[in-house]
Amino acid sequence: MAGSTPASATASAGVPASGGDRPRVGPWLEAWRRFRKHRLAVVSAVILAILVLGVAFGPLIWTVPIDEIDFSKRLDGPSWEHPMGTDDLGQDLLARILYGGRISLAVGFAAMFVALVVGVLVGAVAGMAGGKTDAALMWLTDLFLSLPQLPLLLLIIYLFRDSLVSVVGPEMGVFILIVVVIGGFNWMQVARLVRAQFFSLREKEFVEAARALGASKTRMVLVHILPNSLGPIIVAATIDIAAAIIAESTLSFLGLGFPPDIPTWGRLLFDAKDNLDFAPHWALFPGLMIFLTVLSINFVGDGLRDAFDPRRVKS
Amino acid sequence: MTEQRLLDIQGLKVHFRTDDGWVRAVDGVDIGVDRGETVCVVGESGCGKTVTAKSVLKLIDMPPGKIAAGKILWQGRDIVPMRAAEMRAIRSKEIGFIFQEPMTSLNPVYTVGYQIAETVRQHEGLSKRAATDRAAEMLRLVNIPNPAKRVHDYPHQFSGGMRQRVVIAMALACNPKLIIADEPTTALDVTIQAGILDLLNEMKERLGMAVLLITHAMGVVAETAQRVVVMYAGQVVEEAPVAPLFARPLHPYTQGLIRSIPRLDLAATEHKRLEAIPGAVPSLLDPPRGCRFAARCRYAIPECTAAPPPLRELGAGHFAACIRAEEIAEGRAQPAGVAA
Amino acid sequence: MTQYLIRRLLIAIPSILGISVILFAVLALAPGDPFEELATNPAIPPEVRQNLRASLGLDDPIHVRYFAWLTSMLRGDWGFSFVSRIPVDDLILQRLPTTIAVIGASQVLAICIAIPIGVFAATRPYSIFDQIANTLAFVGFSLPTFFTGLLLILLFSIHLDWLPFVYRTQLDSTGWQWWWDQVRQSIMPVTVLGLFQGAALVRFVRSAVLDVIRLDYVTTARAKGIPESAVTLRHIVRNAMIPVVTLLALQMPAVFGGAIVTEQIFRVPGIGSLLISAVLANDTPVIMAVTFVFACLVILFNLIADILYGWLDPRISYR
Amino acid sequence: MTEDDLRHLIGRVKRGDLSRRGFVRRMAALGLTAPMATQLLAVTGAAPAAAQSVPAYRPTGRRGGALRILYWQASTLLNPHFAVGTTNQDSSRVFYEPLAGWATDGTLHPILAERIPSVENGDLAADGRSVTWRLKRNVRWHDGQQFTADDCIFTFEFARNPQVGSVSSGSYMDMEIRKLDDFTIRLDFPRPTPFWADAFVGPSGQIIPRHLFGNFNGPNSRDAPTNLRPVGTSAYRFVSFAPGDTLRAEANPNYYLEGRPFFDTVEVKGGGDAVSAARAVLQTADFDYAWNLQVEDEILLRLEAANRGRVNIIEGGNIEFIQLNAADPNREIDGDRSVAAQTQHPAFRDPAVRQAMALLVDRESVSRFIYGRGGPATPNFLNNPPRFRSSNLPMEFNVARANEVLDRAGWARGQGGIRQKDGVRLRFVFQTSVNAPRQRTQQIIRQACQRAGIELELKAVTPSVFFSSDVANPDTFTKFWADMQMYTTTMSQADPQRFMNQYVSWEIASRANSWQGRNIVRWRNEEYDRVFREAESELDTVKRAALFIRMNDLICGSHHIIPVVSRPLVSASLNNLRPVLSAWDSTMWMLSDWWREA
Repeated sequence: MAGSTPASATASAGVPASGGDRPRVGPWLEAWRRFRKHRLAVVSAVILAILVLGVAFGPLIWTVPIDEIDFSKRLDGPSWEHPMGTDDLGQDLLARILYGGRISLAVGFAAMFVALVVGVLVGAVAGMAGGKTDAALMWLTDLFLSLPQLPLLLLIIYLFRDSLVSVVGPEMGVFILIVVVIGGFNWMQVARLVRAQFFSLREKEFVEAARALGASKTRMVLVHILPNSLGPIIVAATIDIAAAIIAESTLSFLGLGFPPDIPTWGRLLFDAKDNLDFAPHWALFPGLMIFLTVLSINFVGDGLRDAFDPRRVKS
Repeated sequence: MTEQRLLDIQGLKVHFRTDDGWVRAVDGVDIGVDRGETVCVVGESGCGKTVTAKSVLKLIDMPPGKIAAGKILWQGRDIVPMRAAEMRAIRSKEIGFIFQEPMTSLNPVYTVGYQIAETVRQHEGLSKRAATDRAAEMLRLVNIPNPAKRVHDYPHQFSGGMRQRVVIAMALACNPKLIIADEPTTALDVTIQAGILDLLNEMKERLGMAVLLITHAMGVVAETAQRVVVMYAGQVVEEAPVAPLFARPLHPYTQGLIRSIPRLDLAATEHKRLEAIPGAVPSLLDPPRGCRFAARCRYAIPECTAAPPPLRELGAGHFAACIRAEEIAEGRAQPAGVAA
Repeated sequence: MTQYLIRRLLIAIPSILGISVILFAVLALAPGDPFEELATNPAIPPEVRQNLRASLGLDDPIHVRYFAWLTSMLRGDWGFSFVSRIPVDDLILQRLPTTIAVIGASQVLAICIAIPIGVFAATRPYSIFDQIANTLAFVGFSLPTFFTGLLLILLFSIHLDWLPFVYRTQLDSTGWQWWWDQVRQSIMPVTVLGLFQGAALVRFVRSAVLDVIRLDYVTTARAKGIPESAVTLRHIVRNAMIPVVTLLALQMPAVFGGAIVTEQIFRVPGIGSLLISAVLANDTPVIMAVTFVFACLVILFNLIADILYGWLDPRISYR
Repeated sequence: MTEDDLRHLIGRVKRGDLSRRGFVRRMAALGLTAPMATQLLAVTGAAPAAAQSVPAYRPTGRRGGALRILYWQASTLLNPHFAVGTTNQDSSRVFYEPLAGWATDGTLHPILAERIPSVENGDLAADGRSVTWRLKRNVRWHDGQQFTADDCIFTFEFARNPQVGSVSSGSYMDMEIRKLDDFTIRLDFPRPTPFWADAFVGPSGQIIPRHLFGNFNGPNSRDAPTNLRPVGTSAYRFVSFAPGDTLRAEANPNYYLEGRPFFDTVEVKGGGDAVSAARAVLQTADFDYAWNLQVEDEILLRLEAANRGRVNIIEGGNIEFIQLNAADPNREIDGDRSVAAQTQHPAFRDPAVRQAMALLVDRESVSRFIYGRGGPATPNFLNNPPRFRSSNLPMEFNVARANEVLDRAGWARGQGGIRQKDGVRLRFVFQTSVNAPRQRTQQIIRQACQRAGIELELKAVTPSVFFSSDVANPDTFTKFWADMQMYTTTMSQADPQRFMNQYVSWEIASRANSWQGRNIVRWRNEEYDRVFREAESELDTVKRAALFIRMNDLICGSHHIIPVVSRPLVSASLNNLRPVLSAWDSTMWMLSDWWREA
């Protein structure tokens, strides 16, 4: 019976199959090309860039002080002098939104970063180690999942606020505190995701091949497994940012967040909620800011996931 | 067309839209299958054989794929313009399909019996009980031991070979007139492969159906085919009954294929290195003009690249798409080294 | 199967204990005092506050309080709320029906929206419908619930005056009228919560279906000649539901606690708002009991998720 | 305002050329509460018997229907003597009744009592050392039992019993009770007590049934089942109660006042926030009455525009004021800060700084733009105008004068524009509880201070933490570990004796008394202590009133206390609802007389 060696007699003489003139394209360039195809993601990336730049450099251009109380101009609608109107103390909303935006965005990204680092660490260790450590780490994750956020928020802010404030000043102190607290409560989903990815990728041939080639455990993780699980991590990251920004506004809802005179978007929205029917501009602009930021981050995340996930071929 | 001809693919062109433009996977293919006949379509992976097979039952995703031209006549009726309802009456009822990957072709969450019964109930409206009995009957037919019990088992409880038998049972459940088998044995190891091929032949004898077998293993072709179609880069380059094809291959590509089969029947002394066909399959984005094999053909001459060589009948039912076929056959054509 | 269940429950006990220890330490260290209101009223002499705290054991060392709480917990006596002196389990049972009604309905609404839209969008990838569904999903979970809640109140309760926006547990009407009042007053909280959860779910269902849609057995099913709708329902959706159902089960506890903001705006007396008022009043027994219930819910739903996974996917065997 | 000025005024009321209302208003200007003023008149025999201080009950609409009341704090307990906070007091008051209540003009109104004791009808001893209460004879408990003097005696013992730990024990201290007959009791006081109407009167005077609480008069008092299923004597009977959510009551068919109650059922719903409570009444009319609306007046005015309901403003004794810490919050001495004994606040030590701070409180803007009708600016409650209601407003907002005062005192502008002098910088932590109007007031004061070279760091603490008495918590207002703080002190007690002891030196809060001391501002003044001691033992009530006015003068003059706005009770009710409200008693004090126009 004739052997079953495939009859394809192509002598793979080194030249990759698809001929043609395309230059060798590195994975990042490839990802960027696919990302460009996702129109909405590109538009959102632009919006995000505008928001971040606006918030970073806005206060330099729009130099109206953020807490100038002027009772004659209370609750004015948008006008040339105050493009986004004023609040009930006559303070200029555009200046406050730009100033507050810096903090809200920083909180969002920093909290997401904290959640990612912790999540990936826990997930990777659990994924690679398996057995006892895996069970222990997963027990810890379940534990954190079932803890109610609020009492812990109260305690942590109460325990550390004074010591931190004396060291780095009120605004920065509370900032670190909130980032750690929000970050500390959002890593569980990422950890679970990374662990699931590790379990599925660990069995794949290319990882075994790397092990066969003598790759050390860390090298396997960093070079082979992590890049492959980039897709879901990015998606989790984008949802984390959204959750962090919304969590910051809920903290203001309870008066736990930044000191009352620091106008983060969450705080502005909370202060304005009672005047929604009389002075809608006061609530709509911060609400719009939160919405635009979170929306664009999510679309960028969606685009990145398609870009980094070759399997999801876009027809 | 004669009553005998079941399936007649005429000038089929199937193109796929990609970021870089249209890939012309199948670019003008004519294949015919008569009642009770076994036709093998052979060629390297990427030559369009699987796409051709899947197009018969419209199993390719459209978009991104589309049938650009040509007809697929099933007992005289053209399938291409058929709408979903008419297609459904043909799928598994008239033409059964056997897939390549047994490990993933069965739905993991349903029992084997349920999946076979599903086809029967769809086409013959049997009750649940009757359909399951038929399924058990089919399992016995494909030599799966203790079918009455196994019918309630799940796919993951079967080995690769057994699963392929289930797929075959599923394809034959409604007693179709034609079976298209897309490389049914590639994913299996050698010993199981033989069993599956024997089963296929046995089924052919017993149920009198025709088989269109897609493979890239010349050994399988020699074993089962009555007539062979050789495809290269989306086109048919040679078609002939199995014996003359192996005895006197006319197209240089077919000759290359046959020469690359390791021969056990030669004496140890006559062994020489296996020959490989140099070069690579051309891009199907903008295929070269003229004969697509010219770049790798040892007998290539400038005329080859002038116009696409027609499929000429050079013997009883033996066609080849090579303008120098006769010269090569009589040994007059000198191998002019590999054309630029 | 039962052997597996027992083993899982045995593992659950240490984690519940672990949670209770951490929680108790947290609460003992946390600031706040159940008798805050007394402090402002100068008429109330300070000794009263002192012996009140002493009578409830607030000033004993932490570990003494913990073991007292644990032993009484095991005996089934969940203790009295410091503030309202009502047995804690009655308090929770009183609030459970409202929570299940409102939160449960919003979760059902979320599922009823997410699954059809998710599947429909996935089966037509990158079509107009898919783009719209995707964008609406993003919009859904980008808006904080208290913002959407207020907008709804402004629109439906104040301008159009169709719906009451204060949720009243005991309605005085009976029979059909009761049902109609109950529906009218739950529409808004359920919609706000349902849309928010539904939005995140749509994206998840869509990606789960996209993963399944390209697998071989779907083509096999099509090759069998069964109608496209049957292929989608019987084969694609059935398999895509495995990750979706597990996620739903894992998310349930968060749904109970997560609706705090909505319960606050619409005054729905659910478990979430009970926890918030207990935390703000530092009412330790209630906080411990509610979080204890949450911990059990998390573990219970994890177990349910695994069982569902096993039931849905025959490949999983209970070793 | 000396003693003889007082006697002169009382004489004019007796002669009738000064109305009772005018007298009460003048007393309020001196920091004396309306009830205190009417008591003064009663004791000196200048008050006519029970003046008609409560609107007549003449319902026009058809009786019946449901009364729906909304609280943005939910009640959690229905025993008046364990009532933690006004919400629980009000909820218990739906079912229980005291012998008498305070009408909004400060006069006593009989409820379970036959009549109001007074010198004329002989029930009140001339020397103010005993008072006799005659009870109504036709009163029944909701479960049919007869209401007798024994219930009053039991309530008296129950409230005083330290093991019970009742919050109203303060009202029943240092007095004795004797049962004259089944429907008469007499209270004997060791010393002449001008303010005898404290026991059995108002929110802390609610009488509980002996036959139900009988065997719970001890440490198990909190486990009495009746705590959650009250049986009282009021116009409405208990139906159901879900703590932290809804309380429901129904009309009491055999209530002792005929023609009452008007409604079939009463529902009190709790939870949510103040603004949506206002909306639920003023805009959507889902509820008939919304309690204690701490909402910016701007919003209330707009809500009222829907003219489905109106806002009720009732003058009261509560006042929102700022305290300047007399001790130093930043020096830690063995675990304690703001230690009055050893430290003085480096900046507030200097009277010029305190005066400047007082000048920087823009009371007008806070009142007009934030509290509005809910907070009229009052420089006068604790401040002492030389004669009653004199013209020159002692407190005015003037940044320029503040800068002048600071410059003169040598506080030069240092680095960053902040004034400093021999190493002390005018940089203060200003804390208050989380509450929208308060946060706005903080921001207004912060901006004014910035203009005068003083920097304020604002801090907002969750109410349950700020007002807690938990020793481990650094953020409580009794610890006052900050430079400045602002909150509302409630003046529920008509007698200022207990109220004014917030500034005596022996009451200074410190670690020793686990910060329970009432002198939170850590202010010490020998003369104030001396005058306070005098007032305690002063027999002559008019002389005693003059002493209190002197105390006002001392504490206000020091600027350690800067009053911002007085806080009347703000509530909302539908146009056709006729509630009977009083600032000096619980919201539900006359629930029996509430009715709805057709």
